[in-house]
Amino acid sequence: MITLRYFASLRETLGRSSESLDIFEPHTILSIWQLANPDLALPENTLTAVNMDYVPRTHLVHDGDEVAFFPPVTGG
Amino acid sequence: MITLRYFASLRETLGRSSESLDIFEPHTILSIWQLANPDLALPENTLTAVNMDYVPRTHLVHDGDEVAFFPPVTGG
Amino acid sequence: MTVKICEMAFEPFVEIQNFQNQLALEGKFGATSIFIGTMRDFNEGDDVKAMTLEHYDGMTQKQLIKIIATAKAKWQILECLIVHRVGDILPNEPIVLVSVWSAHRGEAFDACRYLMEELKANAPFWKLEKLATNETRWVSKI
Amino acid sequence: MTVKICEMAFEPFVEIQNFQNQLALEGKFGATSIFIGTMRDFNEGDDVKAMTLEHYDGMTQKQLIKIIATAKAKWQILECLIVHRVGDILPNEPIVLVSVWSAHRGEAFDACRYLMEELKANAPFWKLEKLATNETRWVSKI
Repeated sequence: MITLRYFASLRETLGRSSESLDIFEPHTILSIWQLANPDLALPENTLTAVNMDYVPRTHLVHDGDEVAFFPPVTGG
Repeated sequence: MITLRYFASLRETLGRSSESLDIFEPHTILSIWQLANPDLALPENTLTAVNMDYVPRTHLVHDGDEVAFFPPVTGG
Repeated sequence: MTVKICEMAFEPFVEIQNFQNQLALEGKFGATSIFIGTMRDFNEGDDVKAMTLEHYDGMTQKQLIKIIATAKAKWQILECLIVHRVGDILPNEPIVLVSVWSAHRGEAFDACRYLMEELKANAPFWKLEKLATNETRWVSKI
Repeated sequence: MTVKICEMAFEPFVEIQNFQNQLALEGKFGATSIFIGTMRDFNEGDDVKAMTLEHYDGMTQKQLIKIIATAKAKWQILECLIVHRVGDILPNEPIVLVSVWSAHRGEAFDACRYLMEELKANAPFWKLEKLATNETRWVSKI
């Protein structure tokens, strides 16, 4: 099982902040998005993290990972 | 009459912090130094100010001016 | 090297003073460079009356610690403190504090600026502004 | 825009907080960049136990005001405060404080650093160090 998390405007767009997904083999970040959100293309400027580190969309996600999707950050 | 002021290590070398000098025509800074300190060449790295603004050694000093000589500054 | 995430308003000068008091670096630091970001009551031409700062708890801390480690590898830093506010914020309240202690000023200045720029680029915070008109909008990257 | 020369030890964070409290800039500043220079107990490989800071009273203030005017012409600064200590100083005591308030961080950072570098280059202060050996020496320009 992997955990998906969504933040800020993306969380609002999707109407949820987290969910779980069972995967039976490694998937890329992009493939995980498509499994979880089949009706919405991953927005171009979305940042992606696995286990709280930034990763590219081609990164392979394994069982147990926490995968996060969020818009550009605006702290400080 | 002009006022001469000396600071920091230059003040210590000369053994005085200020003095007065009567001048009857404009003199350059360098000429003022030579009038006041005939036995000592103006040290190369000395900074010079007239009325609390930095000026070059060729600057003309007039009656009533305050002329200062000091080593490189080390504040902050 | 300390990272704090605050859900309530904080007093930046009290934070710095308290942190400095327990450092045991008396006589060792010659330079302290500090940046404080404060909420304005205007942004991009509009009046703003409040803001909510969302963050990715856990990733925020992990990214800030990583940024500090990179700064320590680049400059001789004795200590640093980062405090960042989250939750509901009003104009004139501090949002972020970055403070760096070092022996010499060049390193303190450079490291403080680096930490602040990296924080803005990489730490997962998002600002939701509430305008004077009561509309809300997510701040977008400048 | 305030310049203060202090003959007694000062508390930098109290100075900044008090100055900021009377600014009437609530909601207008988004960025504060601060530098504090503190006396170390070592310099150029030697232990230092005290220092005397001499200055050219009057010219100091005139030069600092001139430096601030130049910074104001270069960057959009809302306010700035410069405090500099003179007289007898002990390790761990603050020597100089420069603080700049502006709407945006780039200007605050740039102006604060500029003020500090110009102060070091042009303000007529001289440091006389007293070493652990009781020798005294004038600090020379690095």
